Parts: sequence; structure tokens; C-alpha cells
Amino acid sequence: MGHGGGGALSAELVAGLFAPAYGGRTLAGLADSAVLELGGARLAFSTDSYVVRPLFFPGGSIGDLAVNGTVNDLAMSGARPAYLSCGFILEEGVEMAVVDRVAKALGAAARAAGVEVVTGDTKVVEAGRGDGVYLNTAGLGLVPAGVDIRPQRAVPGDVVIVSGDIGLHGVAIMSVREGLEFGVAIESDCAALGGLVEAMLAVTPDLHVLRDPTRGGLGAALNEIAAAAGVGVVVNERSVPVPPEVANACAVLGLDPLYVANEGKLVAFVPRGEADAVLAALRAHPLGAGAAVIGECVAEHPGTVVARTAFGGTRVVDLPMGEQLPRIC
Amino acid sequence: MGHGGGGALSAELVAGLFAPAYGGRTLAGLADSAVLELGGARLAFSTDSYVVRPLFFPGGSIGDLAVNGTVNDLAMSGARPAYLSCGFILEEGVEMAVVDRVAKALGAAARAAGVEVVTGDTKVVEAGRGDGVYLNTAGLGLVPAGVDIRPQRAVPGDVVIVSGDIGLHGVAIMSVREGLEFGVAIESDCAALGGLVEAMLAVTPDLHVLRDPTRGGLGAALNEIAAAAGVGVVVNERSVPVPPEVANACAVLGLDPLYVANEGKLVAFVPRGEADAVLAALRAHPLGAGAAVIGECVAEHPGTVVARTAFGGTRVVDLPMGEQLPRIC
Amino acid sequence: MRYLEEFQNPELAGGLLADIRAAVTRPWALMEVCGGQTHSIIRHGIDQLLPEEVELIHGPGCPVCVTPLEVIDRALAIAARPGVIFCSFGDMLRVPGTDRDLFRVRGEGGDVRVVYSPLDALRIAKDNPDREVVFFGIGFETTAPPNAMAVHQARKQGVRNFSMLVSHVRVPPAVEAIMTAPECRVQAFLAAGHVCSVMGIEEYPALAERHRVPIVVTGFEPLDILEGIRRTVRQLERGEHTVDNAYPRAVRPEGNPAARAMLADVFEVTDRAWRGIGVIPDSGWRLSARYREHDAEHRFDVSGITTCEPAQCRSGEVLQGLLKPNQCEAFGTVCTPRTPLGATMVSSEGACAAYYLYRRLGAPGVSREASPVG
Amino acid sequence: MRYLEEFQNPELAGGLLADIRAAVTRPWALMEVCGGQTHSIIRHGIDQLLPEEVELIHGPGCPVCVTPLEVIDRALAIAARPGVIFCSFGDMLRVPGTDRDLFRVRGEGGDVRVVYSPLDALRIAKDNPDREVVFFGIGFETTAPPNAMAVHQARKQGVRNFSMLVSHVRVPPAVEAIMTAPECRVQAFLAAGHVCSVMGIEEYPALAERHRVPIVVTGFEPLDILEGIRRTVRQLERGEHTVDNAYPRAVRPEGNPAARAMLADVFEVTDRAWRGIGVIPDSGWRLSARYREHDAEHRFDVSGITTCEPAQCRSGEVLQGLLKPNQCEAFGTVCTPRTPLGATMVSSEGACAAYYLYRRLGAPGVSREASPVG
Amino acid sequence: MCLAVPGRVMEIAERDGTRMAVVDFGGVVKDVCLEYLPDLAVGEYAIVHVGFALQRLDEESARRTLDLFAELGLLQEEFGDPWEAAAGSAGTEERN
Amino acid sequence: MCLAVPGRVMEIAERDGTRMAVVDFGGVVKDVCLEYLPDLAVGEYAIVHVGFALQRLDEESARRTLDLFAELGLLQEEFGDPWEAAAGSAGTEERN
Ligand code: SF4
Ligand code: SF4
Ligand SMILES: [Mg+2]
Ligand SMILES: [Mg+2]
Ligand SMILES: [Mg+2]
Ligand SMILES: [Mg+2]
Ligand SMILES: [Mg+2]
Ligand SMILES: [Mg+2]
Ligand SMILES: [Mg+2]
Ligand SMILES: [Mg+2]
Ligand SMILES: [Mg+2]
Ligand SMILES: [Mg+2]
Repeated sequence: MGHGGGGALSAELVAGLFAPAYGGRTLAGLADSAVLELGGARLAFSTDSYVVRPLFFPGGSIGDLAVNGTVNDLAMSGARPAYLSCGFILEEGVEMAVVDRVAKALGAAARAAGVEVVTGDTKVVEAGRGDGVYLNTAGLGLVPAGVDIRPQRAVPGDVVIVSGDIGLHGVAIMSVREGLEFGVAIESDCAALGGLVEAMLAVTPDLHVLRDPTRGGLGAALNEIAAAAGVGVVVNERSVPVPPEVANACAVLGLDPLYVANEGKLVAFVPRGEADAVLAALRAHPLGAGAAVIGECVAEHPGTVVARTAFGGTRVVDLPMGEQLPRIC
Repeated sequence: MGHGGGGALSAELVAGLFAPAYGGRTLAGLADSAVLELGGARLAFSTDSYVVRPLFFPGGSIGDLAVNGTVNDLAMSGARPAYLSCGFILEEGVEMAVVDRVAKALGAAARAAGVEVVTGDTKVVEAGRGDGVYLNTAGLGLVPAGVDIRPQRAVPGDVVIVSGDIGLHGVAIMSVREGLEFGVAIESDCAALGGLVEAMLAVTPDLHVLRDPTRGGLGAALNEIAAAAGVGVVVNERSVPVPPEVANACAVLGLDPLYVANEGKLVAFVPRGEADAVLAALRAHPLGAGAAVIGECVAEHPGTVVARTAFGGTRVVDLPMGEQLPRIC
Repeated sequence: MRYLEEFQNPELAGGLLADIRAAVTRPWALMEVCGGQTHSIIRHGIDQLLPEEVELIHGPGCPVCVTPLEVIDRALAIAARPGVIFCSFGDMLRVPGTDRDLFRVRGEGGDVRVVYSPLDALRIAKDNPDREVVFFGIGFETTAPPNAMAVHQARKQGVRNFSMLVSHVRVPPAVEAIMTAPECRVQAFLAAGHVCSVMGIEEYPALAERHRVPIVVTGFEPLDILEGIRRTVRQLERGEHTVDNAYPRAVRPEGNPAARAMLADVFEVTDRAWRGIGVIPDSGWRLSARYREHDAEHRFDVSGITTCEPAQCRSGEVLQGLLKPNQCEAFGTVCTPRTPLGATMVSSEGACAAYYLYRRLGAPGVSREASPVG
Repeated sequence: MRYLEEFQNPELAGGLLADIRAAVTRPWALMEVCGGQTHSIIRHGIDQLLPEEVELIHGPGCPVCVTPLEVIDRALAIAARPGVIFCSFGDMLRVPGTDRDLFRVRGEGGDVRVVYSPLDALRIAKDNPDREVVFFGIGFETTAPPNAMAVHQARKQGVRNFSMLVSHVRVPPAVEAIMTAPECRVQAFLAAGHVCSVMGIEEYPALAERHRVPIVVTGFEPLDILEGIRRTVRQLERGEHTVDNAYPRAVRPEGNPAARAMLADVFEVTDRAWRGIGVIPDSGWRLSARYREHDAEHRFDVSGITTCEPAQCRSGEVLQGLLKPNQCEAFGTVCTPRTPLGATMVSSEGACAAYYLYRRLGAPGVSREASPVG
Repeated sequence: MCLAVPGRVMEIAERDGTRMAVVDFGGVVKDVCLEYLPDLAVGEYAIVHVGFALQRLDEESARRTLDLFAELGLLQEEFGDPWEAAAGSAGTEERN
Repeated sequence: MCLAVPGRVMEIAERDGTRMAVVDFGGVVKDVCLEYLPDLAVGEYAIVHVGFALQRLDEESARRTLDLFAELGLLQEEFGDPWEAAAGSAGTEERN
């Protein structure tokens, strides 16, 4: 069992193990959230567990992530996030002050995101069999009528938009990771994107795909979409907004910014005719001020993401394989 | 941070830490699930994490528990369970065969319970920072019109019914726990109770309280209800169905069967006028064949559960404090 | 005959209770010595069935309750050491030392394990030759033979990484101490049946004679306890003070000779402090010299530990029957089973914890239906 | 001047490319020696911009790729030992040994840690005096001085629990071996700029002369690589074979004397096996005798390990430019980056992995817009 | 103190030089050390505490005790229902 | 091989007998060992690899190199757009 950093291993686990085990129309891993009908309502339902280390990092904490991560997965279906569940797995001996700080951050993030934590659970595991605090949240949202946003809807001709600077969360986390510490004046972009999606939907309900490029970064998100829709994606590397600190941290560590995690960004596939309006709506919102068109959806090389480099060459942007590790080579 | 075995510590954590942190109408820990409105539908929403050791035990596995535990929490609101999310936290190095077995058990349990696993997540933590497999599920169900089942609705005069033999799950788990192993020909009662609740609701929608006495057993469940409703509960100890193997295992280990966990039982508070019909409905269902009236809800000693012993004496059945430990004394 | 359900049968309680009622003419204070009996009394509500004249005082017979604070602190210090696996019966994990308990030590990374039997700890030592395995050897005369066997086998098998932190206590010297206290209210003893299964009853006649108290060897099932009380009350009403065996199916006068021989080999009598009470001469056992190698106090330097029991806590008086728990100022306020000041509030057999449960019922009491027996 | 963005500026690429096009008249096969250069070429798509006549062969300059299977297996064996903390650069964690990799060892409970610098491993050793800390010392001449410093400081500071598993390799003997192979197609070398930063360029004139190949010291940024290619092609077209420094801002003829002195002290030259290629005489460094105490091979008995590379894998030929990866039968079928048979499929600098990415694009290729540079 | 329970010996075997039994506690089966009751036989009952058989249980004594309890029950009517008498005082602070 | 990056020395200090610098890599700051470039001064740039400064960067050489690139750009028009020429062959199997 390899260390999960998003991408290929997780996808295989879902396709090869969970999907056959659960049977039925298992959406797990395919979309950010499941959209389903219950009592006449169209609901989005999603879950994520949070095992980030350290628990507190520049710009946020595991509590913020646990809200925003799940809220964003709901928003990526076009849903308006409404309710959260929250499960704590605490390691025996963890300080109550730490749990309290996490819970407070979680509560504040929920209020900021306009969602309510309505049900919860706490388990305590033996010392040495956990790591302080693990969190799981599941979220519920309401999908407006006429909205159908999912990876399968990407079609050639779609314009690919990212909502702002990439790589901030991953670099912020790495900068405080044990043994890797470095100084950098950036913070995680951790934020809830429900409002941003509402602003986009106000322009047009016909968004094809939304995805929050978290673990595995933009590279993983685009690959997942390309695979789900059977389309090719071409990214113009020069257009991808990479802040200098992120680029330089990646240079020092031998990483590719395309694979670094984000927690407050989305990537959108929109019909070409709506692209300008959607871009304008994004830029008008504080969380989308840095939005940019970064590429397009093509019929060629289905399932494959290709980056056009600044020099006019091309390279395949593969699904990242497990954890991103600092390289010397 | 004490080792959680249900009861007092968890309740304090909810009241003292999570509720103030989350704000709003946090139902966490009070009811088995939250009941809420979304898009015109009345939904039950619940979550639990599963950290049971060993992963496989007589009569079930962590996969069965993860389905039935959450499904039952939904059913305890009178909801018809419909959808599940499922989050795995895997420890690096866990054998894929183990994960596969758990996932298959989970899938089979979901099919048996008539629910669908629609969204999931998998995280991998470093070796030594987990314990093989931890699971979280969250569940969604639809609450029928006219049904309002929650702990606060217990009123003096209610008849307290348990759906069958208690203590089977806890004793089955203990019998295979490292260092405690003993031989016993019983299995966990792990089962989904959605159908049983439907059978009860078919008799009357006016069930006051349902609860699945899991961690902390019947003792914890009754205390939580007594506290939530501000009522007293009197249990006639002779009427509580305790199988001889459970009684004898408890005698050997120095435990009280009232505090031993169940995973396929419910306790119901029903208006006296409905008690006979509800009892009959329970007994007509395979999962309720051993149902019995075990006591009543009283106005005296609010918040306190009292057992009338076989000898006609009484004792307070307190909230259990943390993990149940074998005693010598 | 299963020797269990038969003695838990409520149908048979009526005659015993009737006989007690018939016999009693004035108030009597009986002490049940053993925490197991206290547990049984509370569990079945036996005290509530007795005539008002019969008062039960919960004795010091819970080893969890009486293990001295200093020993607990020593255990905590050893358990916290890296490389140590500290094994204990489950009851001890929640007993508060000066500033924490074994649960807390485990929470802070100590390897503290609950075992069912001392032989399990010995097996852990064999399975982990690179670790120091320490067993917390507490208990009365019933638990002492199993613990002695573990030490004996460790020595015989050369399991060098196994040691025991011993704080064994003996019942008869405690009875002596209680009876010698000037304020003593106890008029009779229900002796601990399982202690007598091992030790026999030879030590009791002298005690009964010296203090002129009936001593009735009593079992643990509810009918056993009623029978013990019945025989005691009969003696008291008759002005007798003999040793009587009300638990003959499990207690022979000589006890268990093999176990007593092992105790004599492995342990030696020592003065022992009882939590809340203080030092009682000759009331304990420690490892004898030939087992020094397996003595955790010898192996680990835990000498510098001095302790101070909370001044508020009056558990010593409670344990001696001199004070009812609710007469302690801390009772139910700063001291509850969740935040125990004294050990008697920790164990469910502890006198203060037992009292706390009843106290919480408040004045109106529980409505009482007709008798479940006939 | 930041020495970075300036050399990544696409606006300046046009002139370099134009000059290459102007110069080239017939096919040339150039080998970039260093994996870092391979990475840069792929990352920026530089090879796609070159005239068809210029072929780039990815050389063996990725230490991840060339570390012999036997050494990896030794590392795995040491890392799996209880009590050992095994520290490594991140790249090595996914390199397959005979039946697993360091990730797998970690998954099975081994304490394997990724460090950024060998000094981090030394610090871990100081912080964990009761553990054996082993650092996996791989790399070319650029990484050798930092690793040498860690060993040197461990010795100086008496950090006895620190040792290094050394598998350092040297570039010039590899160049020599490649040129000596009878099937050799390489006509010129882009020498590894950072290796030369440390070692200088004194070893190269003899090589260039003996094999009559141009050797151009080349940096890593895209413009640096284009400039290296440009100068190489110019020499080739002119029939020259001199050593030329196209990376003068970072490379002085003498290299870094302090680093070279440390290398001479800590290491000694040895024959070294290169994965896929075999033993190249004098192509490696091992710890010199005076650092024997910190030699992990010496400290841990890992002698009995013999290995056998998968017979199907033709990475040796690939590494020498004799075979294109897609000419290997296993390529893209049983051998992919997810299930690599040879090390060249593991590292993103590996020739087979690099090829795999392009291969997957399939025939139609990517539509090409107008040049981003005016 | 001394949570000891009666169990019935099902099997006896020597293990690592120690006399061990498989003991049945009403459907719950555990390994028990017989070193202190070496002559305990299969089918007999003993008091077991923390994994050790400590004393053999004597059936005749047990029967006599139970017979006595039954006899006392026959006398009960003379004195009325003892529960009735107890009911007034149970569960209150003054009692226990 | 040899992921090395240029960084600028911001501070220098002796630590545990080792000469260490705080080096800025465009907003990313790390500790770097100066033992191999003991005379490196604050404000200077060096190539840094796995926590070690390995070689000083020479500004004049850098400028000369960049000037050369610029000059070559002026000649570009004579030979046409090189991307045009490359477009036909990129991204296909035959190339790379
Ligand atoms: S109530 Fe608490 S403080 Fe008072 S005697 Fe009992 S244990 Fe001690
Ligand atoms: S494709 Fe795989 S098997 Fe073939 S040479 Fe490359 S690494 Fe070896
Ligand atoms: Mg997502
Ligand atoms: Mg999700
Ligand atoms: Mg997510
Ligand atoms: Mg729960
Ligand atoms: Mg529940
Ligand atoms: Mg729940
Ligand atoms: Mg639950
Ligand atoms: Mg997820
Ligand atoms: Mg004892
Ligand atoms: Mg190098």
C-alpha cells in the first residue's frame, strides 16, 4: 500500500477494489461528490478524510481543510453546500487544547462557508495507533435545477479556466513539514468555493466540469477529467498562474507546480461561448481575482493531458504517482 | 484524553468542546442522527468512525459495522436509510487483501441493508500512524412524514422495549481481543435495523425514542435518553434479555452486561397504549424475535436510570466511564 | 449444580430475609471485608432489603482502593519509562496517583497493557526479550498465589526481563487494625470467602476471641451474602462471637495448602501502608530475598518518590466505618467518580463511589412495585 | 540578475534555435550526460524544437537509474532492520530492488525517512542516539561533497550511530566507457554543468582528444541547453573536438578546490557497477579506510546479497544510446512507470520513462499553435 | 476483591511444564492453571481467579446450603413479605 | 542529476562549528552550509545543492552569455521562424 498523494494509486484502488466491492452505481472517486435524488430533492453528497500533517500550517489547519475540502467537493457539483457531518479520530494522549483549537477552526470555517455541522462522532484510538487528530467530514448540498456538472461532460472545444494562483497550499504545508522546513511568505489558499461557484452559475447554468485540484494538484484533476470524459486536454503552461514563491520552492525541491495541492482553487471546463463571461464573473469575486484561461479541451489524444511549454514544445502531464517527494535529480 | 468506550467522556467532549465550537443547532452526539430539511425533503444525516480491533470477529467485520452502525443511526430517527459515504484511512503497509475483504464485507452489508455507497475517499497514513484500517461512513435517509423520533420525546409513562438479547457484539469482540481470548459460541449481532424500524412504524408513527445501544451498551443509551428528555428510567433487570454466555463472560471478566456493546439491537420508548402492538411487530420480525419490555419511563429522578434488581433492590445505572476493563475486584 | 445461578435465585431470598427480620431486635453494624461483597451488595440492592437495624459498613477489602499512593506513583514512574511494558489488571488503570493515572501514562506513550492473568504478563515478557516487562502485583490473599506463581515461573524459566511491583495486602491484620481503632463501630465481620478459600480460617478464632466479634466466612453471590448476614445477626443477638463458615462449598479450614506453601516461598510478611489508613503492621507481603532479581522496586530506582494524599480526603475514616462518605466535605462536589480525590471514589467497589450512586437518586426515591418473588 | 528566470526566457530561444538550424547540414547524435539536463529537455520540450538532424540521446547521468540492484537490495535489507532509521533522498524511494522498494519497506514498518540534505540525516542521528541512522549516499560528483561532509562531521563530532551506504559514481569514466563500446553512436557530449562546478573540466580534454568528440560543459536551464547544443553542433559541423565551457557563470576550470579536497579525504576511487551497464573501472567512490567506522556496508552484514536483473530489461543498451526504449519488447506492456522493470523506467529522468510519456501521445500528435515568441 | 467464578474442568494437559486445564464457565471457555489444585479432575468444579483454579467446589456442602435456604422459605409466611417491609426505606439517602 | 539552484546569501553565521548561511531562492529561504565556499559573502549568489553552496555564480559571465543570446536573436530573421520549421515533427513517435 503506497502513500496516497492523489492520482494513479487512488484511482486504481477505486476502480479495482472499491467499485466492484460496493457494486451499483458507485460514483466514489469519479466525481468530487455524488448527485442523487431523495424525497424529491436533488442532493450532492461527498466525503473526505483529513490526515494532513502538521495540524496547523500557514493559512489554516486541519479544521479549515475538513470544512473547505468537503464543501468544495459539493460545490464542484454545482451544489449549494448546506450541512456537514464531522468525525474525529483522536489518538490517546492528544492534548485537549489541540482538539479544541481544531474544533474551533472547524466551526469558524463552517460559519464562513455558510454550512452547519449537524452530526458528529468521536473515537479515541490507542497511543501509537493514530497521529493526534484525523478528521472526516461528509457534506450535503442542494443542486439547483438545470445544473449538471460532472467530469464526463467535458467536450472538445471547452475552455479550461483556473480560478487563481496554484500550488499555494502544498508549498505552505511543505514549508512547515518536519525535516523540510523552509521560509516562504505564502499561506495556504484554503477557502470555501461555494460562493464562487454561485457567481459562475449566475452567469450560466451550463458549466460542464468543475473540480478542485487538491491532492495531486492541477495535473491530477485534469487527468481525471480527461479520463472520465474521454477527451484530451491541452494546457498552455505559460498561462498557468504560478506565483514566484511556488515556482521557486518547486525548483528547490525538484517538484512540478502542476502536481502541488490547492485548497481554494477550482478548474472549470466551460463552453467556449461562455468562457469570457465566466472568466469575468470569477475575476469579480475575491476568490477568483486571479482566474485565467489555461487551455482547452480537444478531441485528440483522449485521456491524456498535454502541456504546451513556454518554448512551444509539448510534454505529457501524466497522473502523478503517489506522494510528491523532494528530488535531488 | 481517555480511551473512548462511549458514555461520560464522549458526552462531555460534545457538550464542552464541539457544541460551542460549531455553534448553531449542533445535534452531534445528542441524537443518533440529525434530521434536517433540504430541497423540501426531510432527511436524516449521521456519521460514525469505526476503529474496532480486530478487524474481523465472530459474526462480522469492521466493514459490516461501518454499514450497520450508520444505517442504524439513521433508522433510529425513523428514517429509511438510502445512501452511504465511505472514507478509508489505511495504514501504509496494510495488505491489500485485508482492504479488499473489508470493502467486500462493506459492499455486501450495504446491499443487505438496502443502501447504496455513493461516494468515498481513501487516505493512506504512514506506517505506525494508523492501525491497518479505520473507516468512516456517513449516511442519508428519508424521514417519513409524521415521524418524529428523538431522545427528547421520552415522557413518563413510556414503555421501554429492547429488541432482543443484549451484549452479543461486545462479548464476541472481547473473545478475540488480544490477551483476553476466550472460547464462546456466540457471534456479534451486527445487523441493519432499517426493516425492523419500518415494521414498528407500520404499527404506529408515534414512536417516541429509538436508540441502538452500541458503545456503552444499554446503560449508556438509557442514560443519554434520560438526560436528553429530563426523565427517569426504571429498568426491571430480570426482564432484560441477557443470554447465558454473555452473563457468564461478564462474570468471568467482571463486567456488567448493561454496558456491553450491541450492534443489531434497538431500545424503544413507546407510549403505553402502543406498547403491545409494537412488541408484537418486533417479535414478528426476525431481528426482533427476542424483544422484551424491560422497563418504563418515570417522572422521578430525572436524568437517572435505575435498575430494579432481581431481588427487588434498586441501583443506579450510571453512565459508563470510558472503556470497559476486565476487573479482578 | 453450577455453583452460580443456584445462589443467585431470588426465589430463595425470602426465607433468609424473613429469618433475619425474625432475629433482629436492635441495631447492628456489620462490616463486609471484601470489595467483591460490596460489589454484590450494590449490584443486587441487598442492603435495601435488610431491616433498618442492620447496617452494612463497606470495609477496606478492595485492593484498588487501598494500594498506597506512593506505590501507584512508583508504578506510574516505571510505566512511563521507555522500553518498559507495564502490565496490570484492568482495575488499576484509573486509580489516581499524585498527578495522573496509568491511563494517562498510556496516553502519553507509555506501553501499559491490561492482562487477565499474571501468566499473560509472563508470556509477554517471553515474547519481548528486549523489553523490561513489569507486572503490577496487587491484591489480597486470593490474588497473591497467582502472582506468586508468575514470579516463581519467571525465576525457574530464567525470564530475566520479568519483574513485579508488589503491593500485596493481607486481610487479618486489617481486621485487627479496624477493631483496635478507638472509635470502632464495627460489631461483626463478614470474612472474605475467596481469601479463606486460599488461606483457610485458622487466623480468625483468635481475632474473634480477642475483639469479641462474630466472624462469618461469606461467599459472594447474593444468597451467600444474605446467609452471612443472617448467621452474623443470629450470633450478635445471642451475644456470641465465634468463627462460622457460611461458605463451606469453597472454604476448607486449612485453605489451599499448595497455594499457601508457594506464598511462603515467594513472599515474606512486611508492614504495609493502606491508602487512607496508614501503615498496618505485618499487613502486607513483599517478594522474599531469593526473588529479589524479579522485584521491580529493586530493579528500577523509584526510591525518591514521596507522596502526599489530598488533605481533604477522609477515605481512611470511611474505610474504617468511622464516617459515611456524604459526611466528607468533598463528597459529590470536588470529589466524584469522574474526578476522584481518594481511591474509595475510584473503584466501583469503593465506599464513596457506591454511596455516590445512591445519593444521586435524591430524596423521592424509586417507586417500588410489588415484590418480584411470590 | 537572479541567474534563473533570465535563462528560462523563451524570447531568447529564437536566436539560439536559428543559429543551430543555420549551422546543421547533416544528422548528429549528441548525448546529454546528466539526468537533470534530460529532465529540463523533457520539461520544456526542447528536443521538439531542434532540427531533425539533431538527435539527443539521454545518457546515464541519473544516479537513481544507475545505482546497482545489489546496492538497492542492500539498502532495503538495512532499512528493514529494527532499530535502524534509514535516510534517503526522495528519488530513491520508488526505485525497485529485486522484490520491493524503500516505500514498501516503510510500509512494512521500516523507519525510512526522506531528507533534503545529508546533514539532516546527521542531525537525526544526533537526536536518536539509541538508533542506528544510515544515510543512502548516492549521486554523482555534485552530491558527493555534501555526503562527504556529513561523514566527515560525523567522525569529527563522534556521532557513532551514523553511517552511510555509499554508491557514488563519477562521470568521466562513464563517458569513457560509452565511447569505448563498439556500437557507440554518440558523436558529442553535453557535459554535466554541476558536476563540473565541483570537479572542474581538467579530466575532459584527454577524453575529447582520445575519442575525437566535442565535449561542451552545459548548464540546466533551457537556454543553457540550447547553447550547449548550438556549440556542439558548430564544433561537429566544423569537424572539431575540443572541450568548451558553455556554462562559465558556474564552472571554473579548477572546479571547487575545497570540495575536491574533501572528496579526496573521505572517498577513494573504486570500480563500480552501473545498473544495466555493468562494472565500469574506476567509475565510483567508496569511503576511504579512515572512515570505515561510518561505512554501512562494514557495519551491517549485507554481504550475502546477490541479485539478478530482469533478463528482459535492456536498459543498459538504452543508457548507452544503443537502443531506443520502444525497441525493448517490455516497453509499455509489462514495463511502465507504474510497474518498472528497469531503473530507466522509474525516475522521471529515466530514458524509458521519458519516452513512455511521448509514446502515449500516439501518432496524431498535438495540434501546434503559432510560436509563443513573436 | 477477588472476582472468582466457578468453572468446570473440560480437559487437562501439561503445557511448558505447567498443569493447565480448559475450563468451562457456562459456555465461556478459558485456559486455567491447575498448579494449585493438581489433583482436580475432568468434570469437577473449582473457583477460578485470574487464570488459576484456587479451590475445589464441594457439591454436598452446596446442596446442604441450598436446602437450608429452601427450608427457611417455608417459615417465611409466619413473618410476612420481607419486601413489603423494606419498600419504605429503599433508595433514599439514609439507607445503604 | 544534481538538482541545484541559484540562491542569494542573506546572512552568515557559525553554527556548531560549521559555517552556515541563510539563502534566499526568490522568496524561499533555507539554511545552507558554506563549508565549501567559505569566502562567499552576503549578497553573492551561489549554486546550492542538497543544502550546500557548491559554486559562486559569476555575474559578468552570465551577462556575456545573455548578451550573446540576444545577439543571436537579431540574426534570427535571416533564417525564418524556427518554430514554424519544428512544428511538423514535434510530439510524434519518431522525434525525441
Ligand atoms: S468523598 Fe472523595 S474526598 Fe471524601 S472521603 Fe470519599 S474519596 Fe475521599
Ligand atoms: S522499457 Fe523497461 S524493460 Fe525495457 S529497457 Fe526500459 S526499463 Fe528496461
Ligand atoms: Mg475534489
Ligand atoms: Mg469527496
Ligand atoms: Mg476532496
Ligand atoms: Mg457516534
Ligand atoms: Mg447510535
Ligand atoms: Mg452517528
Ligand atoms: Mg452510531
Ligand atoms: Mg477524496
Ligand atoms: Mg485477593
Ligand atoms: Mg551529483
